[in-house]
Amino acid sequence: MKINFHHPAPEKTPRIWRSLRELENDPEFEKHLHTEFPRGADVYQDSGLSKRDFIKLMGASIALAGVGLTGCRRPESYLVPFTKGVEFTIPGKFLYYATSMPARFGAIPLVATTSDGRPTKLEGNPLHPFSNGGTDTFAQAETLNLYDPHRSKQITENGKPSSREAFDAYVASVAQSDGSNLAILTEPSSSPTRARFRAALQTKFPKLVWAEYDPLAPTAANAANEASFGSSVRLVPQFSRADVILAIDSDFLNPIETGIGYAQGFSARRNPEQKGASMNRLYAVENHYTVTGGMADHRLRCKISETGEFARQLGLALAAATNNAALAEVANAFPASQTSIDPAWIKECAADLAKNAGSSIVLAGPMTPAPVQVLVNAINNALGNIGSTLLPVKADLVPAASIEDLAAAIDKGNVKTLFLMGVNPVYNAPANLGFKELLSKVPDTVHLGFFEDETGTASRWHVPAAHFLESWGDCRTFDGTYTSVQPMILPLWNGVSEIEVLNILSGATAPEGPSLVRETFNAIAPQATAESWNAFLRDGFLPESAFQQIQPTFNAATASGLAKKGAPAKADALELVFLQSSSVDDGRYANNSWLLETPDFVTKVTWDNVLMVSPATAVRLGIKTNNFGLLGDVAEKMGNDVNYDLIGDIVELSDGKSTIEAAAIVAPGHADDSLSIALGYGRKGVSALMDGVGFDAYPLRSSNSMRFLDGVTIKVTDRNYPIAQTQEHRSMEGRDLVREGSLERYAKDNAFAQTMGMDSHIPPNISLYTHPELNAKDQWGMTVDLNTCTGCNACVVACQAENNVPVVGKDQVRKNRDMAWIRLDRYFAGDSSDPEMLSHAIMCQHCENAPCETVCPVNATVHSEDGLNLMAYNRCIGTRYCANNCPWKVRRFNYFDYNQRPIDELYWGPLAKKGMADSLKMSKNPNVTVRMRGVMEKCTFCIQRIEEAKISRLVEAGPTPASDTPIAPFKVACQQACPNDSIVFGNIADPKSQVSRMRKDPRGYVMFKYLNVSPRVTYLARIRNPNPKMPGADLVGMANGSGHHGDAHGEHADQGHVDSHSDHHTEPAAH
Amino acid sequence: MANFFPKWTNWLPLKVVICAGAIVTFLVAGISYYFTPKYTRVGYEPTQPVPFSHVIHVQQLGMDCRYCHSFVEVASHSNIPTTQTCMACHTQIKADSPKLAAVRESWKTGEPVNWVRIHKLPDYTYFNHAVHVNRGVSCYSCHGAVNEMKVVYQHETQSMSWCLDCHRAPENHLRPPSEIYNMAWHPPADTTQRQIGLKFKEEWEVNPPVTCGGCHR
Amino acid sequence: MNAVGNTQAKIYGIGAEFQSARDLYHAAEKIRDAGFQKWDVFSPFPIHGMDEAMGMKKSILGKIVFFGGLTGFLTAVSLEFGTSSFLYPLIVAGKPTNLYTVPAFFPVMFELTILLSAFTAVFGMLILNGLPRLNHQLFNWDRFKLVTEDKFFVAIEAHDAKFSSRSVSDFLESIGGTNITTIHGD
Amino acid sequence: MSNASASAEPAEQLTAEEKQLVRAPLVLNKRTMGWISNYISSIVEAKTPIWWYVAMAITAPLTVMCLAMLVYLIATGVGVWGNNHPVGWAWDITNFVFWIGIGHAGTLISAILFLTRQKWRTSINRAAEAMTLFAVVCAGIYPALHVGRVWMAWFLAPVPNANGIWQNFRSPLLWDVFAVSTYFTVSVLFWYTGLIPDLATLRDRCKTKIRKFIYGVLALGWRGGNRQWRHYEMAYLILAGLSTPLVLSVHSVVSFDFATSVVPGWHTTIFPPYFVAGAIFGGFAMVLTIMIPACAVYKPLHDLVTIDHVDKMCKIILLTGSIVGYAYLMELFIAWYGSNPYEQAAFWYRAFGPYWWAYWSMMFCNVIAPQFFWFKCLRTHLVWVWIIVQFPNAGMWFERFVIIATTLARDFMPSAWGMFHPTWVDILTFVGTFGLFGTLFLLFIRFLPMICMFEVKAVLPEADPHHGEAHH
Repeated sequence: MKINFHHPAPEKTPRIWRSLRELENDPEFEKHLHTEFPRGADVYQDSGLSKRDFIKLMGASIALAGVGLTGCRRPESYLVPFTKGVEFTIPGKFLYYATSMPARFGAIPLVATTSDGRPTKLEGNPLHPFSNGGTDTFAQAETLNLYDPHRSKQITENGKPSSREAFDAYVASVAQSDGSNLAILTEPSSSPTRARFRAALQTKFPKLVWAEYDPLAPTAANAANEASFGSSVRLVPQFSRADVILAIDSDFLNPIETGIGYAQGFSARRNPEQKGASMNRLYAVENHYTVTGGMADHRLRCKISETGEFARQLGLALAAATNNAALAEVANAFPASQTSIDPAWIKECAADLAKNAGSSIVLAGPMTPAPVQVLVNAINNALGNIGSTLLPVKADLVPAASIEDLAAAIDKGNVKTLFLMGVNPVYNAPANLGFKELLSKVPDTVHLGFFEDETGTASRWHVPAAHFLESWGDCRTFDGTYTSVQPMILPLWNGVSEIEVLNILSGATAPEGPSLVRETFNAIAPQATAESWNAFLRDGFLPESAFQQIQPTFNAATASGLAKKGAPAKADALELVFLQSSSVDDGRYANNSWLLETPDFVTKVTWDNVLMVSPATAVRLGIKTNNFGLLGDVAEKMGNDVNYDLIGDIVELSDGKSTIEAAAIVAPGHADDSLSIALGYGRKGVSALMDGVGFDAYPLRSSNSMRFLDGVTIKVTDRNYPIAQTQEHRSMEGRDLVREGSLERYAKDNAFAQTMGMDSHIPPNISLYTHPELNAKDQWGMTVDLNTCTGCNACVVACQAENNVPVVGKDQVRKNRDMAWIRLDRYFAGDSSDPEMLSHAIMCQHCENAPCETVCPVNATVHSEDGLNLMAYNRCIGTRYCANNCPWKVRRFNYFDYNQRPIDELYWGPLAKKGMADSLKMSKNPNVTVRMRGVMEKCTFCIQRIEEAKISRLVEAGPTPASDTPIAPFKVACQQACPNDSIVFGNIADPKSQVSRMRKDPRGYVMFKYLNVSPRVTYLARIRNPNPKMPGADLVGMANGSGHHGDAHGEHADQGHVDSHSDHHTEPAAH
Repeated sequence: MANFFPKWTNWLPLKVVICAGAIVTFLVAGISYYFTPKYTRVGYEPTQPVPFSHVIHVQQLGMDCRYCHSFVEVASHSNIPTTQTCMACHTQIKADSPKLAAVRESWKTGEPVNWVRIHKLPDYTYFNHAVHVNRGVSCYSCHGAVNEMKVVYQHETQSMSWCLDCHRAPENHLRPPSEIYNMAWHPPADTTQRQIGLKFKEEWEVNPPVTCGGCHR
Repeated sequence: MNAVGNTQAKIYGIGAEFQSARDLYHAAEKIRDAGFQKWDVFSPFPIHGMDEAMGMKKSILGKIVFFGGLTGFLTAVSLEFGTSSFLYPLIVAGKPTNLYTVPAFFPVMFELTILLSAFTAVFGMLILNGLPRLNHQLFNWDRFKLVTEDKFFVAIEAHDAKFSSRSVSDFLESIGGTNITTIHGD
Repeated sequence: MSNASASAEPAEQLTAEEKQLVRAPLVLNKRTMGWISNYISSIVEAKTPIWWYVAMAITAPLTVMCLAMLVYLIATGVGVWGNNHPVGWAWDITNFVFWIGIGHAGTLISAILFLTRQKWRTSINRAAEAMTLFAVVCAGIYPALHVGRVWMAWFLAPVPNANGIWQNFRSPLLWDVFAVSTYFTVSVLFWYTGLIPDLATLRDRCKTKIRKFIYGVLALGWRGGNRQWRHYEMAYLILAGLSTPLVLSVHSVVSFDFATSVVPGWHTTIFPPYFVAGAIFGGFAMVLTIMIPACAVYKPLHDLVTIDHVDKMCKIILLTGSIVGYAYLMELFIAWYGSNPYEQAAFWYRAFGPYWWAYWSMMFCNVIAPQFFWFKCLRTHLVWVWIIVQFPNAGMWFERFVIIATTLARDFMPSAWGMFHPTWVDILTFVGTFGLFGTLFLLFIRFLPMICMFEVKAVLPEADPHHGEAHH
């Protein structure tokens, strides 16, 4: 029986870039289009990719054109082959290219996964010398940035659509001029090609003002290094050689602050079992909890305004201990102030550093004021760390004008033409400059940006910027390794890269993609050949191109000159500290919903920034961050820690001139009389997604208060603000979830973690029946080393990118419906004013006797022979029983059609717009099902990667025995993203695999052992290395107690079940 | 007064039961047949933009499947040939045939030919061609005798239970590696498909997945 | 003697009315003793001990229901073990499908046993009673309507070997029946 | 000799000593069989009273609202309810267990009291069984529609399919599917079987053709012959025998949803008996909630549903309420005695956690309030009884909420703890189910005999074939 169908021919030009509604010529949609893209909307319809060659890369993809053909029984779809074959491209197979992401601290070396011409996933480049293959959250989220449907798509002039030709003509006309009134404001960059253009332009236009600005740039660190060691000196830390590390206001373990590769070697030294070296010790001095503070063995809560005084006292102590006159000079130059810092802390810390002189590192944060940084340099110098643990290198920093210099030039009327490239000063320039007004004094402004943002709308020209995945470029990593940036896709929306603009500005006629970079490469590479160029692109970097190591001398005179400028801490004043946001950086990721929904490391707040305040200060100021009502108050009186469903008080902060509003949250471990707020939020009028998200702190930030503002006044209003937190409870409640102990305890009994809490006295699990054998050759398992996991979120975003995890929006997060497959639980243990912080990566544990499987009525979740807890979405009917029965609560239910409906129309039912933006469809991993509403989902151990690996093995084996061919090594997404290699995945049936070795580690334990569910995820207990002489050393590593309960929250916990077990804790060996 | 209900109503319940039984049987049978892929998919033979005949190309000219479906051995997807592939021959042979107008048009404009898709698994099902053809499963097993199809149509149901039939008993389909693309292959006279299949299954350790994760991710 | 129904039609039997359960009970005893076979007593409610009074055995419904229940039980066993052991064995929560795990399969067996038993009981009862039967000769007798209210009746059918119109009506009268009526069909 | 005089005599002939042995009559005021038929049928036959329309005007819109909420739910997603992670089940399953619990009294009264020859059941079993069915209808809405993909719910049915995949018979949820559907089916059969003779009464009384047709068809041609009664009684006995373990099993299976899980606070062996006792408790409370107003409207029904009935039901409520209270205390004791910290914490949070108010509402309603029934004066005063039984009604809802939502809100991982808040859709759906229940019950009162006439007749003294004769 054959049935003939005569489908109408498909449209001649498949309009990939339109949604289905548009195909139907829905007037609603047309209207929506116009409101969403107020400028140039009419042009947008022509500027879709159909015009571009890119469509040819969409080979073998399926253009569904079933709309309106309801008469057919079977909706027809088309197979669209290439017209001409494309080199390397095999439909349905991934291609991997090395590239890198330019970043504030240099670059993140990457390997981009492209699927049928679309980059869908970014991974770290494991070959790169200054990277171990890890990535950070921002790099993981860049694929979404690339496909962001809100990106600007149209060149505009005075708000009206213009064309690339007109813009090029304009730039060419500027290039023809003498450039006497020309200024360029751009971000600091490590790109040698850009430096080349800059040099060329400055030669061409001698009066050119080249200014660089980035709100979070390490300007202070550069200034301090210059004062200490001379110009363009950079210190590259060698954590593998450091026994003691002191971080002052520095979150160096957080890759978004310091970059991938910076903290390399640290995690290896955390292993208590390492051969030939002792475990390192980390001291942290900070005002709010950072991931570094969470990892620290000793943490001092300290106002940022008092870190200078801390460094001064430490410097004096160390100057005495090391007899270093230079340090004494610098420390004495720093103005003293009264603080309440515990002198014992400084004394013992100094003693430990002095004892480990030459094998210690003292670090300050990139934004820490320069006088403090210079003091830190002096301390390192006195300890003999320079050259041993801190390698000085000669970087290629070329001083540029600051934004203040530019502002002064504009004010004087010296600037008539201003190119703003990749910057958004109208939003984020220091408030004292009044940049928006300044900009109106410049007749010709050109804005090159990702969005038609605050600066874009205020400029004459706005030009869409090309994403780094769309453009040619280069950069240097922190150590100077020359690293390539190559495009994965043609610009989706006619984006232009910065070097292309500079190229035209320098007088060249047409941009010549790779040749611009090739020219720089030829200059840098010792013997530049076609082969070395190809190797550069293939590997992503130029070998041995790091900066030269030098041996600078410490210049005590200039250093103390800078140290003199240090600001003494104001007594009894409130300080406001400006933080880099873990989600939006300085605001540039404000439209990235993956990042907005990624919880902050510490507060676990999504979709907002909040003002963090210590518990004691909150009480003093009358800030209440839990307004759960009368019923909650009673529960609180009964001993509950009612910190759920957060509704924070809105407070008004003022420096006397400007006032901002922010919602406050009580942050355990925060320094008293100090307030912290992340930058980059509170943007309005740029895109629908950004509106109403968080609070803008820039109005209080000025040129002399880039890190903190001392002396701020606060007023608590009677208004409330709902805050969306992914984790509502902060205490472990005395449960043995995250297990930790001190190095001393570990030395006594290295398997102490296996007999903690309930595990100390549960009887052996005896089964009534024999479990069915899991008989596959490969048995998958995972270990998570809690000793090196910092909680940096890279795995969370990597999982989201790899597994098409949907974003649900603030309202849904508040309703506890976030969809993350891997979450980082953060617990505070101990007194809430100064607790210990623990991070716990939780994903599906793939229990061999999974409780979720037995309760599913339709067999939608069953076990595979290789030990995976499978989830068949197409079988799931959504009873949610499995999630209820999961002890880890890792199963996530699609309460709405998060993929198909806009997050602000979830409740509209069928009236909501249906369908995903076409560009977002391109960002999806084609190997993972996009889940519909009403189904359960969860971590699958990246089954798509497992299956691909198994299939590749069989393809390779062909007609030979399968077992003769091994499975090629592969990593799961979270493992691959982890900058500290804390997550290890592999075959536990192979005794030689890394995961097998890790599982046998005496620190290894499985959670909820008494349930006998046999999880496939093993956690390696956290080991702390306290200095026994330090104040509070007896509390370090005691989160689960050792005869003592560090987790003191909740009376019932103390009086009830926990204490009854405490005897077991003290003598685990008795069992 | 007489009975309210006439006498014939006494037989009514029995008749109702019999009719209801018949209707239910008919409905169940009808639904289970007409809602299965066997009816809705098998035999689907849409008109293609180019009247390409596998009979001419495979049967008469003896071309190998892999000449056009060139990546079937390496990729999950068995690619449809590019216009370039068609034009490799058809610039010389039948260069002016009106049947090939669409191909020439595509070659000229660069717009690809839109072939109507026949075999379509749901989005949540991940089928991999490479692993099947490399491990002894012929094109024939899933696509039927394409070499005899003037116009391609769907030959097998390709439903989940159909997949499982083979995954549970691959011996019914395994072939010598040299015969994968031979649509007309039959087991040699002195043996049966099953014997051959069992031999290969054991030799190559063919153990196809039958749990969800094999196909659903 | 009254006659109801179509007097041209065949006689169904002769009915008599009684005023109380006690009267009916004793009348039944007498009819039984007189050796009639095809007869019945009618009452608004089941009368305790009437089965003995009429000389009837226990209903066989119970035995039928046993087989109905057994069918349900076997259906469940084959459904559960057939699907999870033979048709598509899957590894679920590390639990085998064998004798040790029967408890997990028990609830469905139980429920299907009950379900099929209940169906058998109700439909078996209807079939044994010849219901539904909307048309019946007795309904031709208007007074018979009171049987669902508070009156009691006896009817001896014409099929009975000992039936003869004269003697039966006399007999019924002799045991206390009133309103003795010959009932014809439609 | 007329019936009326015959029935009056025997008691008067007894000696004083024998009089003490005679039980209080089940039907007061020496009502005759004819009166019973007349009065109960008249409720169905008479003109529809005004109050019925008034009541219907309240319940029918509520029913429509319930349906509208369900349409919105299906069209939009389960997210319109307040369910979340970790509280995957909340009001949906709470209301399901609540309604299914109410649905237990009917079959229980019919079946267990029938088997134990408690003749006083006859005047309440019909209404109680109807209540069972309507409650199960309300209950069935929730498990059927709480699933994420309702249109795929047929996956629960073991039918051969092109995917070749079957159900997981180990899942308590699948047991639920079988148990609840079996329970509903058997309850319908039981109820309808009991209705047949009464439908025949209505058939024989009614005047209009439509009614003659409808009741005629429904009565299936019942003639009341002893040869029919013989099988009928056997069938009824068997159904009662089947329903008794069934009714116990259904709530046990419902409790397995929780008891077989690993969640602390759910993983408890006490659940099956405790759920069954709770169901009887709540079910009887609901029977009284409905029957007292119904008898107030139809005053002569007091002769059938006597104060003695109310008294007996109050005693059962007192007993089962105390069993439930015992279970609450035993849970706490075992949690402490078992010294599993997760269990201990779960129960601590129930009582003193953020949902403390639900727990203590439950405690007061289910354990304290029924203790008033120790006093006979309260047991026999209809107004007081009606007021007091409202507490078990509410308390049983709180019990299910406490067990389901508050347990899930705080289980193993403090990091995953979260609160549940009902949405307007949750609330309106729940209120709507009361409308549905009320509508169905009003229709039942209006069109079907609310008291089982033939059984009441059978317990009259004159129904005894040896009535008025010397004792054997």
